[in-house]
Amino acid sequence: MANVGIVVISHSEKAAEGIKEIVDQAVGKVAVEAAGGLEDGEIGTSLEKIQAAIQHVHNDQGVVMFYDLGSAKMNAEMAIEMLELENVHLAEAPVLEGAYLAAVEASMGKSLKEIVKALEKEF
Amino acid sequence: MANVGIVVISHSEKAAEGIKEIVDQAVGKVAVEAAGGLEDGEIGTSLEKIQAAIQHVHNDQGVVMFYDLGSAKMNAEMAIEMLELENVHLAEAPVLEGAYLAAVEASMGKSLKEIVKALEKEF
Amino acid sequence: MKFTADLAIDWMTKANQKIQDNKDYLSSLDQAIGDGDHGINMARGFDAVMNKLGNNDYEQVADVWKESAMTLMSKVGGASGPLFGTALLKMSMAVKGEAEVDDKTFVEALEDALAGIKQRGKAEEGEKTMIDVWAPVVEKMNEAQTVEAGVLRDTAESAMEATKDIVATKGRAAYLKERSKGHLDPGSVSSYYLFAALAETLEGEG
Amino acid sequence: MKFTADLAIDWMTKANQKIQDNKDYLSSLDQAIGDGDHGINMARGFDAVMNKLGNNDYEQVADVWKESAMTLMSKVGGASGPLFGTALLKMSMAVKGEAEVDDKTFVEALEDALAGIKQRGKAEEGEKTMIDVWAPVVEKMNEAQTVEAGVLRDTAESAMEATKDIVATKGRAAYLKERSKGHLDPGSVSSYYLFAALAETLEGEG
Ligand SMILES: Nc1ncnc2c1ncn2[C@@H]1O[C@H](COP(=O)(O)OP(=O)(O)O)[C@@H](O)[C@H]1O
Ligand SMILES: Nc1ncnc2c1ncn2[C@@H]1O[C@H](COP(=O)(O)OP(=O)(O)O)[C@@H](O)[C@H]1O
Ligand SMILES: [Mg+2]
Ligand SMILES: [Mg+2]
Ligand SMILES: [Mg+2]
Ligand SMILES: [Mg+2]
Repeated sequence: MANVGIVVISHSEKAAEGIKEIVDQAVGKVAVEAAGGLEDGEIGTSLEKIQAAIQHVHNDQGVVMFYDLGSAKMNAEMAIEMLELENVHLAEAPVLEGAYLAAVEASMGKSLKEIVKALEKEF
Repeated sequence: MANVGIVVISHSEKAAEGIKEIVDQAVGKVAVEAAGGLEDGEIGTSLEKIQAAIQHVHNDQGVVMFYDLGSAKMNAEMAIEMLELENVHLAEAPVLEGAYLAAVEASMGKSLKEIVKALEKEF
Repeated sequence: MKFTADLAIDWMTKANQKIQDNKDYLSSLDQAIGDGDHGINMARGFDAVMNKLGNNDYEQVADVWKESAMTLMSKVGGASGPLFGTALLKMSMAVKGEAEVDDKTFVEALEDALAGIKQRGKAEEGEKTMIDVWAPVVEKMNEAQTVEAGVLRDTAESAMEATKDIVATKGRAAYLKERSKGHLDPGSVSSYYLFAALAETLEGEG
Repeated sequence: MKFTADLAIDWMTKANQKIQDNKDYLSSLDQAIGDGDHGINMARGFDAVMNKLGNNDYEQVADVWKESAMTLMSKVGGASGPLFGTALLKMSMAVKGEAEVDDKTFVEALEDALAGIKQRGKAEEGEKTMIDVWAPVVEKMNEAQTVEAGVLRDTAESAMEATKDIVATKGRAAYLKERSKGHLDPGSVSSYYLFAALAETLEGEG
């Protein structure tokens, strides 16, 4: 059984990839995908990148997503609506710290619900 | 009169630079310096990089610093102690979201004290 | 009013023109209270819309709006992308299946667009966002149950100007709190261009 | 005990040997409850220490420890860097000016080191960190007011083994909560190597 997947959305491609790097180094057995910046690497968020990231890590256990600033949230919500997937949760937690915590929880085989609860408790 | 400077410490060079990128794009008139990763770009934090970043943005108005995970905090504190500079504050706030908020406040000419207060209120 | 797919394209074309002409102005407004990319975002988005619309045929108004909506959503890159995208998508859903949209349906479409923006942005009137232009425009059109070019332009313009006095509580400008006062909201200015372009399209028809 | 700069270098040399030999083991321990880099971190740090110590002359114990401390601080890259760095720095301050360190001063230095680690890590005993090795060792030495190789090694070893049963509340392992139980704390194992190396150095002298 796979673990809950993680999507990191940031206005910066580098920031999203860097956060993935930190999580990957520390936590195994969890799929983390970065969706940072616009298609050309400029600052902003890209609906396509977010959708692709969700699809990349999605599995039966679900996906928990993190975003950095307000406008990323709108694109994240839209991506979720459009994909019409079950079990995709957009977390209200700091993007780096939240993704790290969620990844550790996911690596322990925790369910999406348990991870969301842990995030709400911590942040 | 210069504005309060900002240092972003992360275990990942990319993450620190990406956060700087986001802040720089949105906020002018504020010096932001990234101190991410080890000297060779590996995951971790480097005392030298942190010290250099502080010195780079330090001015009369002071510096507010952000870190990502626990062990970065120890290196950050050590860097501050060693440099023996006035007005350097290590913030307990999410690294990306905190740095963004602090930069906006700094760009309005807010003092270090006011910025610290704003951070405490928000996070 | 008999609003057709051709008029819908004409509207987008005229909106694009205004946005490209005022790209730097929009960015400078965003520089003051946001991150300075609103002109770039809108210009990139509408450029992509024109590209799409120029390379396809459209039978229905709904198709033009849906294509424009999807393109803005995916190309703008900032908050205004999902917001204008949602607005046009809601409008396209409201007029689906109709070859010619009448005043009543057009007004309904605008109402849905406003509701969509509010829901997407989790914002209300008075927060210094584009809602402060969309809301009064929709209200005026709703009262009259007709989309009249002059009223449209005037309402949008004065609503846009009124955003200057508002303190932002949503979007990036909210970080500035009191200091956001005294500046126009960039998204409200581009919303004004959208409505001014629509007025021109309707006048060209009239 | 007459602990000299040469013995201090011998200690670091032996500690380095153990850490290089057990680099993969230390990382595997960290893999289970941390981020898997403890062996890499410690090996990189001690490699740099050996480099420094090999290229300079030292008159005083304090100088050896200070150089080692600064090098670990700047080269380790993980939590253990500032922690072991602080420990050695405090020790160097405690023996400053003395060409030969006696038991009493050595014990005082260890006490200062423990205090430094606690303060730097904002941690206490029982949180599944290296403190769980340092604290009992310091306590034992303090009771005896002498640094005896056998006692040192045995105390460090059993304290290290006891970290298996603790639930982590500090450091990365704290994220695992209950699941951190059943695993040795990596920093406690490297602390054991440090004390085991010191025991060997003292035995070589005895
Ligand atoms: N939550 C929101 N609800 C409604 N409109 C919003 C919201 N956030 C931002 N806006 C609008 O979007 C505009 C900014 O767009 P843009 O600069 O393209 O995005 P970003 O802020 O992501 O850079 C603002 O001027 C405002 O009119
Ligand atoms: N706050 C703390 N106080 C004391 N010791 C700590 C603390 N945090 C971590 N440690 C010690 O550091 C060790 C981990 O070191 P290392 O893997 O090099 O650092 P990191 O966790 O940054 O990757 C832990 O096993 C523990 O003994
Ligand atoms: Mg903007
Ligand atoms: Mg933007
Ligand atoms: Mg580690
Ligand atoms: Mg590490």
